[in-house]
Amino acid sequence: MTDTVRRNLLRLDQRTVRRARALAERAAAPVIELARTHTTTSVERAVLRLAGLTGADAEGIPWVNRLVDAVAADVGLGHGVALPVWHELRRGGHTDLAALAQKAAAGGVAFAVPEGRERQSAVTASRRAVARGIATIDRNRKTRDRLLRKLGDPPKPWIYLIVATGDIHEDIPQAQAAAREGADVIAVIRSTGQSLLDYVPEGATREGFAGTYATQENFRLMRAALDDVSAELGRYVRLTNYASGLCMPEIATLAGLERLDMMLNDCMYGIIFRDINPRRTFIDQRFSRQIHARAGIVINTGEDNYLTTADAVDAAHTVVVSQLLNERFGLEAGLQDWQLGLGHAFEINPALPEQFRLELAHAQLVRELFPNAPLKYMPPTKHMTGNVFFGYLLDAFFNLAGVMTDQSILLVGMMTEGIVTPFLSDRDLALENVRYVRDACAGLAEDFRPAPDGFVATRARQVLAESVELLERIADDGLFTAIADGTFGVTRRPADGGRGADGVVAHADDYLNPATELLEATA
Amino acid sequence: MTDTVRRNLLRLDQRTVRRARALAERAAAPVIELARTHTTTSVERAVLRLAGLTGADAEGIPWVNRLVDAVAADVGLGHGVALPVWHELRRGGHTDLAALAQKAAAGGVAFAVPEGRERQSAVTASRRAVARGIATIDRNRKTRDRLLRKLGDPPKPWIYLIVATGDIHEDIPQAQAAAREGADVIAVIRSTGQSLLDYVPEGATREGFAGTYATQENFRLMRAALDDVSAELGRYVRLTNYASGLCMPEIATLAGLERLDMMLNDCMYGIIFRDINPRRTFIDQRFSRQIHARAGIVINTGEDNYLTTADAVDAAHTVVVSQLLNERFGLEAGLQDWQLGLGHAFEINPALPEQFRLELAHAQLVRELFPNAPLKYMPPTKHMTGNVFFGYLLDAFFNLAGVMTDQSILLVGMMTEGIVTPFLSDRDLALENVRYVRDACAGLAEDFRPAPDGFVATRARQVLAESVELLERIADDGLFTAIADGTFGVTRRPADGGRGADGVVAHADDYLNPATELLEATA
Amino acid sequence: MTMNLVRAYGDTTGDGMVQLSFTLPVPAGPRAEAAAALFAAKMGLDPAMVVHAKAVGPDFTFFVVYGRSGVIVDLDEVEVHEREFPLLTAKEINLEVRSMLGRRLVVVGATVGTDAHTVGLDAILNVKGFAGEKGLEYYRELRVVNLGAQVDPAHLVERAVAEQADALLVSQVVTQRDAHLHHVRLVAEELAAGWPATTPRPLVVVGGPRFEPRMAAELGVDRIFAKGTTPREVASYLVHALAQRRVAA
Amino acid sequence: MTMNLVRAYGDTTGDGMVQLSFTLPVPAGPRAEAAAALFAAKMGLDPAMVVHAKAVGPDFTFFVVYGRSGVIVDLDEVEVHEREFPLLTAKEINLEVRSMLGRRLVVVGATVGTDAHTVGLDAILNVKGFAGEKGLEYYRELRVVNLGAQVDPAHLVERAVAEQADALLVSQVVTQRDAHLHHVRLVAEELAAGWPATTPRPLVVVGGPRFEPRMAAELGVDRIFAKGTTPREVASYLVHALAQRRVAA
Ligand code: B12
Ligand code: B12
Ligand SMILES: Cc1ncc(COP(=O)(O)O)c(C=O)c1O
Ligand SMILES: Cc1ncc(COP(=O)(O)O)c(C=O)c1O
Repeated sequence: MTDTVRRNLLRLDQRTVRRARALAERAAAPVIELARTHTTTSVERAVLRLAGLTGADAEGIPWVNRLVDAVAADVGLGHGVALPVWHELRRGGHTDLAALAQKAAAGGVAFAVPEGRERQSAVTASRRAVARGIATIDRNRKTRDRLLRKLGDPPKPWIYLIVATGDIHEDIPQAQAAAREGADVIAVIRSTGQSLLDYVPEGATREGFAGTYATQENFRLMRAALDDVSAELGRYVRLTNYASGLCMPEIATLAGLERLDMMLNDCMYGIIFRDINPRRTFIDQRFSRQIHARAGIVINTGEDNYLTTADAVDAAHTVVVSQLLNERFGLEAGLQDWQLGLGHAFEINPALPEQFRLELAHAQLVRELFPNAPLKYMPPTKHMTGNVFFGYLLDAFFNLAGVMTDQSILLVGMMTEGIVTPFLSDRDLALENVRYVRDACAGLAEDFRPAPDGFVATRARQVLAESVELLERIADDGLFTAIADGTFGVTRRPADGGRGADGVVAHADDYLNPATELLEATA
Repeated sequence: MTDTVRRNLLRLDQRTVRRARALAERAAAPVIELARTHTTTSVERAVLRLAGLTGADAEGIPWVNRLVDAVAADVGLGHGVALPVWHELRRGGHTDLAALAQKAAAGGVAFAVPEGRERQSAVTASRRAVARGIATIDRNRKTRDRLLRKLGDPPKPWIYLIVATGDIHEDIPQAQAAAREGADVIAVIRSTGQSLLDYVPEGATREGFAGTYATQENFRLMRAALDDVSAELGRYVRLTNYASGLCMPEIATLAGLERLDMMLNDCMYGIIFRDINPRRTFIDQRFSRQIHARAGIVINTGEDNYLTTADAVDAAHTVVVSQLLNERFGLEAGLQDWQLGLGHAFEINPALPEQFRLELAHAQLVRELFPNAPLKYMPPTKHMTGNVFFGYLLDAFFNLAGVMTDQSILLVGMMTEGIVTPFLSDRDLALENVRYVRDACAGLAEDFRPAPDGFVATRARQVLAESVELLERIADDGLFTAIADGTFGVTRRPADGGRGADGVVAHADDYLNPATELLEATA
Repeated sequence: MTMNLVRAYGDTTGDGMVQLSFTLPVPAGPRAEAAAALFAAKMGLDPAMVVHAKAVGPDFTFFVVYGRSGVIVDLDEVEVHEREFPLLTAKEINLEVRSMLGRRLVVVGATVGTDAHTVGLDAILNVKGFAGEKGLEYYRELRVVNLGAQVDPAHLVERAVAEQADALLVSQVVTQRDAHLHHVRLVAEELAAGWPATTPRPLVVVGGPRFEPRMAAELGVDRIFAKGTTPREVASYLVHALAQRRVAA
Repeated sequence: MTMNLVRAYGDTTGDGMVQLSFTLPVPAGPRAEAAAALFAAKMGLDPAMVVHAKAVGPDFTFFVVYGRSGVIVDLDEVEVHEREFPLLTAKEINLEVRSMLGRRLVVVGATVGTDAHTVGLDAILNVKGFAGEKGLEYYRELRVVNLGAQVDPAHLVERAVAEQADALLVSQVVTQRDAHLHHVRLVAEELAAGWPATTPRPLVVVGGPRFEPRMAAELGVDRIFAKGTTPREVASYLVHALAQRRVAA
């Protein structure tokens, strides 16, 4: 696929494109300022995780939660946990963080915010502790690079498959089978409800609903299983999970610590689809992206979801706007273009005349707007009926659109979408589908030349124009207002509604976050 | 679909195209000469059918067979049946042809070839009788034209569906259901074995194997049923059957008499796939095409079949060669371009890299070589496995190739191909498949612009070059030699092997065929 | 065969042909194919043609089977869940509510438990509605409180008490491991526990694409609506069911 | 459950999930869907989810059903038609024939009756062969007479007599209305009637994609080969079966 051919089929006006980016930057600026000046319970817990605190109490509540709650109760979170915790660690002569957390949970500790030289000691100690976590992340990144060199990185589009049994021990053989059949990326879907848990469960789990809990141990088990199968296949198989929900920063951290390769991570998904407090999400996403940047993890944004609640034609421009915002937030947090797996989807009603060409127009537009991003293209879900035969066909046209517009990551559609969580055989059939389309139409993109003023190019330009218009409004009225108005996914989310708002804390003047410091120092 | 866009994508060298046609003409010439100077039992029976002879004896052998056999026994067929029959009709004072046939079958008649004035009377009488049949054909053609004007002719590609229950009374509701679901053409598949019967069965039949017998009554019943449904739908639904096998001329005649609209009718299919004697077939096909020409029937040729026994890539040029021959034979017999439904097929192994683009190259080549022919495009059969899901997908890509290369008649593929004769639901699903592809990709042909020296155009030019090469050989060595060598469908058929050779007779000097005379007079 | 006995139809009346696909945890090979044929035979297919067998990894095989099923369904035996109430117009519904209650009817809706799907619930509740019909919010005499998704059953009941709800509308879309049944049972339990004995209990109306309407009693709810439900059906039902209750009381 | 009892596998061990599709001659609507659910229940699906229902004309409805099948297959119970003879190389086969018969083994092949499919027969007989293996013509010690398609069973037997055939190879591809079984029975009958009592009867070997190898005895033939047969299997079988006969004689 020659890039020169692929990247300028639509003759987009580059001035309009630049204007769209400038507007996105303007719209994002106040939100970034908010994220720089606030912390959340989950960000603070993530700091403790980087410092190596693991495990949970008898009820399954992680020690990081216990410890952060104890600190918050005593001195609030405005200073960050690092200062009071490392101060106490030294002062109280606790053997380690775990011992401290246990004692604190039992009510046996009174935290204080150190000052002067004591502060300096706490700063140094916490930095050293957190640096160890970051060193692990760095090591993992190197390991990944080494494995990619050794085993080889599959060509794009990467085939992305989901496993979702709810049981890590069923997930593992299914993931391995999927990899053997050709999957390049395995995503372990999370149990319904996890995103609203304000803690990350512990250990290997077998009881998820329609998905498996994201835990450090599950991450480790699955990554190890995929390392085995990667070696067997001579091809590095990537692992994905969800840095999303109330624990976004912590899960990002665990992903870095366990060498996950990609993470679902959106600046607005939690707000719109999980009713999480907007401020909480914007603060959390910034920290999580700093981790992802460091870990060399590719993020996947969630614009595809908008088209499940909004109409895919009417709302096409909201996808583009959100992508530009995700791009801006991502770059600011230190991500590189190659890490921005912006999401979009094939969700136009198949009964609409020229549906496929409209999809081509949208997909090609995104491709040309973000030429260096590993775009993640999502298959039809909303218009999948119980007709599994037709569903299989629709998935094929999704695959075809993906191949014709040079998408980078193809999430493989399942014919049982809308019926059950995917069967083992669904995945196998789905891969047969992708393989056929990819191989039989390998070079078809070369023959795809929409006329400069034809249907496809005109539609793409229209969507771009609508995007600029919307961005103008957002830059003027503010992103929070736009979200409250139901701009994305026709779902209204007021700035101070939603879950987890109480976990948001403004930085005190002496706020310290050794992780952010380290991450920003080298970004 | 703008024709200018569609017709010159491959930049074929028009000199090469003209050379290919000239070679086909040269190769066909001696075969046409053979057909002009010989008759067959079936041609003679067709003459009697035009003159109105119907019915069968107690064993089900039609009176036309009885009468022709009796004539042949007494005076041979070199003079044609018309002279001895109408001579005897007058001389013997038989009430009508049926009475004569019965008597002759009972051995009570001695035929003679009239001469002088008696000959003249027989000529006149036979012409008058046959003219009545031709008048019926003419009336039917007018009726069709009227219905097309009144009800409307569906846009191309026409959706072509098969019914094949073996029972005309099951076929009828299935055909009507198919029409309601969007079929533009209904083909009633014939029972296995009928093509080798040297007579046309009589009456409504319910006992076919994997197809229903072609009989005049079945034709009538189905055409009437489709007229009903055409009126109901406000769209003329065409009916197709097979003018193929040992009774090709008679079935063509019955098709004209019962207002069928299209007929499978190939110059070589019977030779290659039914082991019918080559001379017999070439003589029969000429007469049958003269009838089709008169009746305004579109013929469908059978090149698709070659690709079930030969490899679709290696043998692509044999399809083109055969199409050029079918075109030549057809035009010589009086058919117009719009009646030449040349056949081809989507039969490349789906596991082959770039399979779909190869199919596009072949389909577009045929489209550009025969811009005014209503090309009939056949779906995959050979590579349909029992995996009905994958089969459904492959059929979708066939439909897509059809839409992208502007094919005229799409035979709709069935996911159960290779398993069972189509279920009612298969047909319904198949139509859903076509409808999606046709509507969702309606204008996609506009975006399909193979590069002048790209993969698609290069492949098309290569196939054309191979075709010319093969035609040169055939023009030099003779078509019979080529057939004997296994050129078509890798099946060897020597010129004097095969069934039905004994039904071939050279014209005597006084040979008379009033039907041919009338047909050629007005052609 | 009387007119009411039917068999599956492939391409001929009475042929009984069906298509089946499944996976067995058996490595591909002749043994697996024979096992598949036996499996299909045990499902009553005779003959059973295993027309496709494909290894899915080293331990599983996927099959497609065609065959003739002996099953005969007596259409007279088929229980159809017919609508037990008349479909009313918006006007009629508003009138009924006013004359029956003398106040607005209060509806509290939520997707409960871990389920985050709101599109179905919103289709019933929001003004925008579904399939061309306006949602319940559009009805002047209905007061709609939409709590959104992932609502704790206990919280739903609390709010229902506070709002003095006449009806709870519970949506459930995720069905894996019977999550929907589980969540609905929780609502029924919370209601039993949390609703004041002094006031009549609200109607509990459940909806979602994979529910079986006949299971209402078993789940301890008043009515279940499945795939394709329209708001007017729900409103008509509410009016009907409340009227029935008054008659009964 | 012992290791040898298996259920269908959807996405969890033991879930029993299968996919089913069929058409009922019932007009679309709630009654049809209920009939489909009952149909599936009678096939043993519990629960049975009718996930798709589509009118096919006014009188029929097509359904897709997912559900849990109770069927358990005991792998020990599964009868596998194992190859009863060793696979030999071409060299071994030629040697065997020469030492056993002292002459070439004569094979007469045809597709009989109305069936015109020759690709399968040719795959076995022609030098070109199948799946990378050369066909029987390639074997020096085999003499192959390929009569082609649509051969009348009586004619086949006549030719077999004339050629002093050691084996008849009969291909049947069309199976609609059991045409293949019918034609094979005709061959068996013609052979019984037409073969001279004085010479030993040739082996009758039948092949085609939809045959059930276990039916050989029932059809009165010696061996049936199904989909995917390769020429070497057939040649090995011929040598094996003729050797067995000699032992028996
Ligand atoms: C849109 C959608 C989403 C959106 C939801 C956005 C939102 N705000 O609702 C997003 C993208 C967020 C999403 C996420 C997930 N989804 Co989802 N999603 C869908 C999808 C594509 C469409 C559902 C829909 O909107 N249908 C349209 C509405 C109008 O139909 P309906 O819900 O049936 O409602 C009608 C009737 O049922 C009834 N009704 C419904 N509720 C009520 C209530 C009452 C009181 C009444 C009277 C009637 C009624 O009336 C409605 C109108 O007729 C389906 C697949 C599909 N094609 O169906 C999957 C699907 C429902 N999702 C699924 C899953 C598993 C998930 C996830 C859990 C995946 C994961 N682990 O990440 C997540 C997490 C969600 C969670 N925690 O629950 C599965 C559920 C599988 C199962 N049966 O168990 C499905 C079936 C997809 C699949 N895998 O096949 N999803
Ligand atoms: C090629 C083909 C044709 C060609 C045949 C050309 C020829 N010279 O053979 C043409 C186009 C002429 C044709 C015509 C028809 N066909 Co056809 N055809 C096919 C097709 C596409 C492929 C068959 C094939 O070649 N397979 C490849 C060979 C290698 O496989 P095989 O036959 O299974 O053979 C292997 C084994 O079975 C075994 N074997 C086979 N024979 C023997 C014999 C012996 C002795 C042994 C040991 C082993 C053996 O070994 C072989 C190698 O492994 C199939 C669909 C499909 N995809 O299968 C339909 C199919 C077979 N045809 C079908 C039909 C109905 C017809 C027609 C009757 C349709 C009509 N009414 O017009 C006609 C008429 C034919 C007639 N009178 O019989 C149906 C049969 C339905 C059924 N099961 O009853 C099929 C299944 C298509 C469908 N509708 O789904 N056909
Ligand atoms: C960005 C993002 N996060 C998370 C999810 C999954 O939802 P949950 O938060 O329930 O894990 C999705 C949906 O696929 C998503 O796109
Ligand atoms: C030209 C032609 N004639 C006839 C047939 C059908 O075969 P039969 O001769 O058995 O009717 C075909 C095959 O589809 C064909 O292409």
